[in-house]
Amino acid sequence: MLAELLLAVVYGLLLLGIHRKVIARIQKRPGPPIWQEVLHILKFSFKTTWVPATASGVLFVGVVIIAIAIWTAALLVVIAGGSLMILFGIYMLHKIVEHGFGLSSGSPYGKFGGVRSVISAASEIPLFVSVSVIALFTGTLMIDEIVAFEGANGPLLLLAPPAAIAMYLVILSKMPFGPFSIVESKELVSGYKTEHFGIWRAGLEVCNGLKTFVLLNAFVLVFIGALPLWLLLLLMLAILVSLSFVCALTPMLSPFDSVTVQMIITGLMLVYAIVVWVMI
Amino acid sequence: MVSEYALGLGIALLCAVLVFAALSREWDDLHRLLLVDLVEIPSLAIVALVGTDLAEALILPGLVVGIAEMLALSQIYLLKEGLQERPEGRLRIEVIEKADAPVILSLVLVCYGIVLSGFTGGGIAALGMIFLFMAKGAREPHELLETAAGISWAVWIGAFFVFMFAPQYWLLAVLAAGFGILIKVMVKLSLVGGMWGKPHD
Amino acid sequence: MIELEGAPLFTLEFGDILVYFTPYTASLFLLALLFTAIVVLSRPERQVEILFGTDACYAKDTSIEELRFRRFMSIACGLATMGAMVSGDVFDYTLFTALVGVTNVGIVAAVKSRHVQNAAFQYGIVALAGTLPLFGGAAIVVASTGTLSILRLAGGTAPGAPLLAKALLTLGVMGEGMAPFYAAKAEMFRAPGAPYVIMCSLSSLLIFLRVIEVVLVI
Amino acid sequence: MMARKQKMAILALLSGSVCLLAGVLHTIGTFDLVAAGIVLIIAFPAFVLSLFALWMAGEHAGDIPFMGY
Repeated sequence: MLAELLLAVVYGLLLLGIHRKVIARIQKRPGPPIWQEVLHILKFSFKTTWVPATASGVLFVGVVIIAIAIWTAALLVVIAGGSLMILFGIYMLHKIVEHGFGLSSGSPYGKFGGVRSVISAASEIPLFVSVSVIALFTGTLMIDEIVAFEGANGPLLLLAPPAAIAMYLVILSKMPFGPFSIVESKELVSGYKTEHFGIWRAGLEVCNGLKTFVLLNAFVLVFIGALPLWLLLLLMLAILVSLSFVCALTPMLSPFDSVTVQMIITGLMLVYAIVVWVMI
Repeated sequence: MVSEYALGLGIALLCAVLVFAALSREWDDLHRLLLVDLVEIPSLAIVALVGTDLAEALILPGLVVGIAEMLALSQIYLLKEGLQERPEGRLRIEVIEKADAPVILSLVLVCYGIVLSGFTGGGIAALGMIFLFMAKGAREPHELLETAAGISWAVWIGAFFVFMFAPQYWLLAVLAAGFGILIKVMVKLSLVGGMWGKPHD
Repeated sequence: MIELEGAPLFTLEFGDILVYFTPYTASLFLLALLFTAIVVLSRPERQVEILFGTDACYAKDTSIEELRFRRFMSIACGLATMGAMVSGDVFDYTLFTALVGVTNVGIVAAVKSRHVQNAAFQYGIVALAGTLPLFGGAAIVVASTGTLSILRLAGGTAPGAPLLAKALLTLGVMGEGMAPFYAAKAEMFRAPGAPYVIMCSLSSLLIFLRVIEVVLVI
Repeated sequence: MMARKQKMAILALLSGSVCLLAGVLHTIGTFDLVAAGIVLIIAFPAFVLSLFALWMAGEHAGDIPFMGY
């Protein structure tokens, strides 16, 4: 269990580094080394750290702890084959974490980042659609039972491709440098992360590594099925590279467009869920 | 043949649709506030359609929450529109203020209310108190009344716990609950008479 | 129910009214508890405003009186959310949800900013209109199945709740602050006092997560 | 008054050993996954942050004071 946790943090960070590298190569830049995100953590953890004078202290620190804790919990749910509902809940709670990061410092940049995170609330609904379509197909939401179902009936990727697309888009909307990453766009300095520096930022990066790992791992488990570890890691890498291509080739949308596009996707997904529900 | 429940539900939902249509066309904030109050009525009707004792038990909390939201929204409306003026004038009839009759009349009402007990009793006793306060032009001690309301509410809740955990003492619980709700309703209603004028002067 | 989210860990019955925890609702409950604790312990941040077109900026202070009222409202909101997480019957759940709506308005009502008060008012209108589908949904559940207990509805001993009731319940909860109706709420987050404002979004998120569970199992 | 460095060292050691203990107990089968998970969810963030804080904590008081905006 500890080994999985450490693997998740390091591999997740490595994936984020590869994400940056691939984007850079597509855009004909040399790009940072792939272990850049791991180096980032080390760098931030060696910086002098304090809590800003204007910040709401308990929240400022507490939200970092909560961020790591909820994604640790998410990883354990995936390992234990627990309920997809809990995973969905944790994903939605990440919004609160972003909100807490942004608002707790009192900085206007952080605040804008947090508020942008809150207004793009529609981005979670595709995940809910994906979860409910999976429930309709397999009759369960426990990940281990879904995996068993796939062992008998073939991967869900082929049975319910739009559900897979929905979850892919959900992961995409959480990737940095993507079309939907308005919460950390550069006109807001670093968005909701602006005021969390030093070890607080290092903690946030640990959470980001975990988050990337958990989301990609859950995607592979739920839509493809149980695989040996090396193949799982390889597939996660493949999905990540495809995400990097999307991120490299699309511009960042303006907040208004981002929300609109997410709403349209949500609408389409809801229609799909209703169609599946009527057919089954 | 459509069942009576389905028919009633259909009509209530139709009313709800009408109200929502009105709400979506209305842009004036005060009017929307009034329309929202109208939304409450079909919702209570849907609950009432259940038509059992349970429905009665469900309406009350629904109504209370609705009224609480309504009061909160009205307060915000006053704040955001900057409407701070309150009516200053009170009922002043000198003949009544000097006479003993109001005291006697309200005493009778309060006594009768106590005999009735429960909700109705609370209402009648409150009527007596409102009459007294209005006639005498007196300002009732808000804090004291609030405390009394709070304690009687706690008695009411305590009575429910007796029902749950020690049902053999049901008579005691009935008495306590009746007494609690009597005081509670009486105090709350009598505050209505005193809500005018400047707050806490 | 057992396939959806794991078996109930704990049940406490008061006749029709019951309280139960599953792994799912227990985690939601703990989160509500955690954030309520943060609200109790945390002081509000001092929001920094920039004067447009200049380099000047200043930090706003929150007065003690405003702080007390808003903290009280946030704690009430946290308690209402916790109630909604643990309550095992549909009507109590809707009641707590409506209470979350009131307290959400209360959390920002004391802020002396016209934008915030306006947003709070508009949100309040939506939330109040949302009580119709909420209570209506619960009433239809009890009228068509004869029980409000989620466990009994989920256990299959009672007939399943009609689709209309489920749709109304979901609509009502969405009215209390979820995606399409969220627009009314977004401006409320201009208000300073992060720990309190966070309670607004956390509570509506948690009640939404709970209603999904309720709608899927009943 | 303990120095910040010492406090952080104790905290990191404590939370780290709790994590390790939970992991080991789960592996040998004494703890089931839920119990070990709950312990880990509490102890792991504490370990990460206290470890980071330990690295840079000054050995004597006197951080650069924040001057305000």
